[in-house]
Amino acid sequence: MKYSAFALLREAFRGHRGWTPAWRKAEPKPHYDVVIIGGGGHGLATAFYLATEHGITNVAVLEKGYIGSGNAGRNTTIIRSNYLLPGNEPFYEWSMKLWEGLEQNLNYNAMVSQRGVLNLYHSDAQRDAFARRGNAMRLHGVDAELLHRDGVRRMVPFLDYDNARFPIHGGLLQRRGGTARHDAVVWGYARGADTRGVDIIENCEVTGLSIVNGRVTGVDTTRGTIRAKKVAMAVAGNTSRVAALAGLRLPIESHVLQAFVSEGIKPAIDCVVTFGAGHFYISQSDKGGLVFGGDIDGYNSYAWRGNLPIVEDVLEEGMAIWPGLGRIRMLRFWGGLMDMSMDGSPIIDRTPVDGLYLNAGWCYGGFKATPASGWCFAHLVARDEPYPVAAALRLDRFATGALIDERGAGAQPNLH
Amino acid sequence: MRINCPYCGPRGNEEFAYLGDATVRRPDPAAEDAAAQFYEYVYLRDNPAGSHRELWYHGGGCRSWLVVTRNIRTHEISDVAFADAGDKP
Amino acid sequence: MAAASVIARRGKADACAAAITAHYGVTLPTGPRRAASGDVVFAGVGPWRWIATAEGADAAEFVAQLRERLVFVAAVTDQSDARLVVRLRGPRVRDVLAKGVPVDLHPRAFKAGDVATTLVAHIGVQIDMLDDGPTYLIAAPRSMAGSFWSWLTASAAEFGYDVSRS
Amino acid sequence: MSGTHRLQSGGLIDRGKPLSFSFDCESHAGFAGDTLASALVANGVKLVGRSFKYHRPRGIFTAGSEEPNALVELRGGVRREPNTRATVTELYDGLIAASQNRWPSLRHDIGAVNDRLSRFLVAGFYYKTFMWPAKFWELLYEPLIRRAAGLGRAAGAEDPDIYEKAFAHCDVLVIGAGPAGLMATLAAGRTGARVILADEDFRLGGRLLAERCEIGGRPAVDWVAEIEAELAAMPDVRIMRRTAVTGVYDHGQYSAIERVNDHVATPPEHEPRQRSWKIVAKRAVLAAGAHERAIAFGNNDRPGVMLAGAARTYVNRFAAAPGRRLAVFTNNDDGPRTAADAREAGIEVAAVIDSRTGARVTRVRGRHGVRLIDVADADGRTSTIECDALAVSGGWNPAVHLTCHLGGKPVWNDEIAAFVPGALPPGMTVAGAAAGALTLARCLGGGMTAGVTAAAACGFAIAAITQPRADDEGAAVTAMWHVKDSRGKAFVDLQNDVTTKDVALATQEGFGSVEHLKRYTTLGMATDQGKTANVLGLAILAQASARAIPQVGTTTYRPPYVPVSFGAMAGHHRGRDFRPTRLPPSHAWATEQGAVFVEAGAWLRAQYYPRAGEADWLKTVNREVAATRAHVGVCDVSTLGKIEIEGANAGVFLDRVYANTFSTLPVGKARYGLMLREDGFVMDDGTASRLAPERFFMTTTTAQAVRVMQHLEFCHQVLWPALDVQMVSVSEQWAQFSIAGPRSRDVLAKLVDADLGDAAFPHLGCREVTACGVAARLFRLSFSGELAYELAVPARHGDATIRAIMAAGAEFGITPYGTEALGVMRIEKGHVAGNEINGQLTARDLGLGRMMSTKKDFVGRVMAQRPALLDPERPALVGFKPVDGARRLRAGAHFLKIGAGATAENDEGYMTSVAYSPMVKSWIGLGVLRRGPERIGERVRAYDPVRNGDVEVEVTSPIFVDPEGARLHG
Ligand SMILES: Cc1cc2nc3c(=O)[nH]c(=O)nc-3n(C[C@H](O)[C@H](O)[C@H](O)COP(=O)(O)OP(=O)(O)OC[C@H]3O[C@@H](n4cnc5c(N)ncnc54)[C@H](O)[C@@H]3O)c2cc1C
Ligand SMILES: NC(=O)c1ccc[n+]([C@@H]2O[C@H](COP(=O)([O-])OP(=O)(O)OC[C@H]3O[C@@H](n4cnc5c(N)ncnc54)[C@H](O)[C@@H]3O)[C@@H](O)[C@H]2O)c1
Ligand SMILES: Cc1cc2nc3c(=O)[nH]c(=O)nc-3n(C[C@H](O)[C@H](O)[C@H](O)COP(=O)(O)O)c2cc1C
Ligand SMILES: [Zn+2]
Repeated sequence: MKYSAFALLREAFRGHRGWTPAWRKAEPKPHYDVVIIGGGGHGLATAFYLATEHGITNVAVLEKGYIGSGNAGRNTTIIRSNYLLPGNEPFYEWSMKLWEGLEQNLNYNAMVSQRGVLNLYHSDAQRDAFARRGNAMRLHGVDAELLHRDGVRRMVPFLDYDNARFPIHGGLLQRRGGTARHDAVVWGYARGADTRGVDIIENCEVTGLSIVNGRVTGVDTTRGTIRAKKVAMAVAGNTSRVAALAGLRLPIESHVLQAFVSEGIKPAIDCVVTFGAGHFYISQSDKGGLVFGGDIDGYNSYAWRGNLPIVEDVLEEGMAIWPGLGRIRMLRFWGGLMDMSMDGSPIIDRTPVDGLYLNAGWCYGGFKATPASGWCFAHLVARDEPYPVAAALRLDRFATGALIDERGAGAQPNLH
Repeated sequence: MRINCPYCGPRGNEEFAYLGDATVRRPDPAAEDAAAQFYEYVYLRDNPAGSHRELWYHGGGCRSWLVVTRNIRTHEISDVAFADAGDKP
Repeated sequence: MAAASVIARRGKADACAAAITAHYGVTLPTGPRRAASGDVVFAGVGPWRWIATAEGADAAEFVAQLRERLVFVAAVTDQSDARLVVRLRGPRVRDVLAKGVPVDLHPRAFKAGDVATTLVAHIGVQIDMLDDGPTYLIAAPRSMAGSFWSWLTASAAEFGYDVSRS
Repeated sequence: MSGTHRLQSGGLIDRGKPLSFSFDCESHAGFAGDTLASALVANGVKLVGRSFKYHRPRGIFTAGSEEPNALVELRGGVRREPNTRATVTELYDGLIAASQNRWPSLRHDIGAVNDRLSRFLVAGFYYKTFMWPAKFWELLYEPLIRRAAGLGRAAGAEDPDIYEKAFAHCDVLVIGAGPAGLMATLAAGRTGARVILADEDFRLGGRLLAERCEIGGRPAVDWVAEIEAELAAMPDVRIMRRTAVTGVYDHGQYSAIERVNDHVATPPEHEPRQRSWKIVAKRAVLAAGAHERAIAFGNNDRPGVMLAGAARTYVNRFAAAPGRRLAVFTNNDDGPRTAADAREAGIEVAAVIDSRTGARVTRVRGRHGVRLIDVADADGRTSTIECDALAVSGGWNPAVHLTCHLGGKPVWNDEIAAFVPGALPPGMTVAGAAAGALTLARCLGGGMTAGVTAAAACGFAIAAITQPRADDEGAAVTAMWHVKDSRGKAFVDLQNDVTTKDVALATQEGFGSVEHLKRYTTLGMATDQGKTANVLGLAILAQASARAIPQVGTTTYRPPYVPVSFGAMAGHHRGRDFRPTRLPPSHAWATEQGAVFVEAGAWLRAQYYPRAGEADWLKTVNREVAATRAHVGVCDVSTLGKIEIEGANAGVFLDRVYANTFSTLPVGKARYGLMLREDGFVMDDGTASRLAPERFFMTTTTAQAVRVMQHLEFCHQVLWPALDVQMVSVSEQWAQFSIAGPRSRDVLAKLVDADLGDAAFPHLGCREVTACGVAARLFRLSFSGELAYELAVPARHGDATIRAIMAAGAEFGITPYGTEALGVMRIEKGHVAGNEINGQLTARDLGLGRMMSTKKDFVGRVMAQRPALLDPERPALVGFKPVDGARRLRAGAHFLKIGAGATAENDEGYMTSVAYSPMVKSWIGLGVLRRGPERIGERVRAYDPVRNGDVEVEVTSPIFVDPEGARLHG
């Protein structure tokens, strides 16, 4: 059923009896052309584009909990394409382009809001590093503006310009960046894929991979064995565990990242701001909560929750740039599991096992990638060759040295 | 999280820096397949969802590198030992 | 105050302890404790690592003598200028320190003679408990003296405090 | 007498201390001991706020921190505090509060039109619309939605109050000071254990303050006073009032917020407003009580509808009557008790509607306050009852929150029709109502046992204690969630305006997982986190989807237990105290000189030293460079990381951590060293000097000092523990000054006692000297390319030494220079620094490939040989000069071939550092360019669109000044 203002109006007068489930509660079939493991944004987008771009609809998305129960449902919703390196930038820009038409494409309002992403800089060296990045973006045809202090002040006058430990010198602004409603992205893709015949199977955990003669033939799940010609992993924080089912070791560690939301307040900040002398980012949701976060906790974890030091750090940093937050209260915080790769960039590639594909290494930045990740992964799975903008996101780059290390932090996941 | 440093006693994890997997061993650079071995050493991780031996540095305290055995699912710590096991000559 | 870091050489921990006992008449602590003989104090700050201090001594002389006495058994490095040292005393000292010191300073947990190296207000410090006054010594890095002082005075303001130099 | 609804007698208020306050500009009176909510109740104020979505009139619903409705803007101006619960706000004289989310006034709120439009504004309506035309989201729809967002308004200015953090340690932490918590504290305290008792209320006693019950034959509040006195006398028991435990973390860590001065208009001088506690406890006893829950029926959100327990609290504790004629709607034994308490206080009871008899309330009437209720009985007979308040009890939910913060899941208990704690955090036990023991005697007994057990687990011998006598009150409950024949909206979540219909619709649309339900309807996502709503919501979901409640389960409980201010969590660490500032030894002197300072990591360094008449910083820096190159300059370089490395294997160790060789370095010499990460990229550079056969002195860059020290300790303790190496940071010990320029030797000759001739002290020499009378170290090192020295003195002499250097240098025209001039001179010499050592470049990229020894192992050696890192197409370091000498260069520009389009494919590298060189008389730059070293002499574009720059540059050698190094020798 098509969503529209008209449909809403009609249903309002019929007591909303006509609405049907956004996606079916599908039962697993014995065999699929493609099984996608992971009902997060990436897995569902992959299914959607397999159906819409490649005509492959005999597809199941297997999700161990409820769809969106992973990082898709717990991120700070920032979307942007302000990357530095040629291996990343075209990919994220493709994602941004897909965001820009997403809602019409999905017939679902995901509240994509291009309110601007402003990265503050606090020193000349940082300004130059941001200029390097901004220039790289411009070379890719992406919007980027370098603001001086005054420009920043006009946008966000309430930050601390006079008494800060690390004074604000300026910022790198991507106006097309912004936020999107995370859950709606999941539900929108799920509905879109479901409408086109994809089975979305919740509460179905993959517990084994059947591999015969180096080729994947199916998966074992908590709801039985399912055969498949191809199996595509998009399980984010659980990547190492699922890959281990195929005997693979990966350049990935699972780390916890916490996110925070404040009590709802009247509009106070209308863009996304990040602090450059620490690790803090903040925006305001359309409901009024300030959504903010900081660094990862910094140790391996599968616990879906973090610890107090980062909580304190994040709130200290918030106060440091925005002293008016003193009397605003945080309401809730939670953790997600980051699939931190060793160079901080993602992997969309085949694996040494035939028919088994890998989509992982999203670190704390994969929400913005959701559309392009789905698009490129679908292309890879359908055609067995990478989509051009994702061609650098290879698994063998760690062995060859063709790393994509935006931060220059080296092979230490907790520093990316 | 609190890590019971064998020298300092229990301290909050904010005093420590984390490095990662303590089970990997720096390979012999002279080995014939040193490149492959170093690739594994530097990049590949088991990343298990259970017991994990890992390196922490007590930079905010006694400056010891420690091997902490910790359950990655529950964060329960079962053992902490100096990485440098003893004053061996 | 003269101060030096003393690190036993590999395999020489016992010899180092023996030399210190011989020359200074103290038993070198193996953990985070201090041992004093007259004005000379050895405070454990890490495995096989101590900070030796001497109240009122000439830094260069103290360090040179220490190095000579511990030659081949320990590395001795002058730290006399590396630290700001404050001495805190008074009935509310523990309440002041609780505002930044993460270590349990309750008399059952931290006694006269105990030492801790830790972070206070993001600053690495060494805390020694001298007596049940209670009196504490806190050494903070010289370059961060201003920030440390800012934290200390802010934390003590509620109770009121006096400052004196020594 | 204060207030129309104040009872004549009773209550735990201090009638001797009247207070005045205002709500929405209207003044009222209350007493010490009141909360804002109780004072409003006592004044007959029913309408206190508007709901989030529909702007429905709302009143006071609870008497605790679980309040969903009575949120106000407290105080004003820079202290304005939105969304403050009136129910936990202690009344003080002069308190000012205002209602929120309404315009133009609370009574007449335009937003209330949403209530009329509610049939369109159902759960998730916005996902289904606002999509066309695409551009209109940001332009029109979103601004409209955002305007409606949120409840209160932030102050919008810096918070003037101070905040603190503090640590506490104990054997046993008791959370909650009701009967269970008090007994637990007493039992543990008597054993001699260190106990902390924390309660978010300003008065100990928990529900005992709210009920008319007896303990040991006396009024319970007297018993509380007695226990309180005994606890206060125990030296190792600490009672923390106004302190909410907000989170549980790994290994016995708890966070708590103490509202030190929220009960006064402004905090006394030097006192914080709030204090954030980090409590480390070996054991914890959770005695947090239980929250009463609502029942869904028509217009159950009207002002005057209140939880029954809260009604008793207002009557018994605060002597405030929720109404003159009270009706009670209940599914458990609390109903009759509420009626009895009301009657005892002289309040008329209109009816007790007990669902266990089949009776139910189907609708409340009266927009701004209850006027009538429609009631149906088991046989379907309906009647209308006149009343001005309705107390509702849907049963009690144990406050399981803190048991869940480490991942524990509560389990369903049929007997009390509620979730009780499941798996507990290590070290925690639960007692009293929080454990599902909803009656008094059981709370006392459970608390006592928990206290004894916890202390015993910490090694304390059990002390004599007996359980005081008390009666278990009736607590029978028969679950009843939703009055199906309700008329009007039946609310589940009051603050977020989630109705039973929304729950049904979400189920119909497939959002039937309890977590999906929450996210689709926003149930339980408001400031109260659904404390009174969640269980009701999931029970209705269970009914709607024909499942049992345990099958549905709860959503995840997350910290904080109650919302926590940014200020409290930041404590002292805000403004300039956000992070420590490091000052080099010459700071005071540089300040006197009028230096301009710059942040360099944690350090504040002199950037340049302007003189009167200099138009801009560039003039100043040019002067500093020119003077240094012509005469002599001095710069404080104490910020470098400095490490002393000693031991029989110190040389071998350095060979392994540096790419080049150090074991062969003679005593008295220094060498430039390059350090790689194990992945083969450059990590840091610096120098190491051999002070003695077994003693080296290493310097690192300022930025990497901490990381390098950690890395060296790793290499030693983890990789090669057998080596005899001892190392220690001496960064703080030494003040170090670079004295550079042709006259530097002359200056030093006046200060040090050594022979500085080239033969005795050649380039890269190092030795111990006496300078200005103190033992010092002198290094002949040059970052500037000039004849130059670094003089190190113990830091206490740093200030005197810089003054002595300046005095000695006066006759040679000595000029202090800052980090800018330092940068200019190193760029002129092509020395790499932080901008080049950016973690993305290899030694080969930086033209330092030959420093990588082939004769030994070192960290990074193997991985540096990966094929992609040996690719000759990789950008490599070269210098750049504008073709038009007047043009300015900027770091961060990218290189394009002349004539090539500005596209990513044509991107050939980037500029890393630039400076204006007074020597070259133009801007110069360093950067990495594809095959750079092969292209010297070629012209390329330095393209910088973010700063509107596009400069044609010539590729040059990275060394601009004195490529032969002649100046090094003076
Ligand atoms: C706190 C936080 C903040 C973040 N902020 C941002 C941000 O602002 N911007 C941004 O771009 N990115 C952000 N991210 C990162 C982003 O959320 C993730 O990178 C991205 O969502 C990952 O892709 P996904 O949506 O497919 O993953 P997920 O949603 O985690 O999907 C993986 C799914 O796989 C399922 N699964 C796992 N194992 C199995 C199995 N064996 N069988 C079946 N199913 C399985 C999981 O249950 C899960 O639902 C943030 C992440 C977190 C946690
Ligand atoms: N009849 C019934 O149905 C019924 C139901 C529930 C409770 N009760 C009665 O209520 C009482 C329950 O006793 P109890 O001791 O278990 O609980 P309590 O409700 O008396 O006390 C709990 C205390 O914990 C505090 N608290 C809660 N969470 C906190 C936190 N995170 N941090 C700090 N403080 C926190 C509260 O402020 C409160 O003072 C008994 O008297 C019982 O008879 C009766
Ligand atoms: C962008 C965003 C906004 C959120 N806003 C709220 C909110 O207003 N109220 C709330 O209770 N939780 C909010 N949450 C947090 C969720 O309740 C939940 O904690 C999070 O999705 C993680 O799931 P979990 O806590 O169930 O594990 C928000 C989460 C996100 C990602
Ligand atoms: Zn330690």
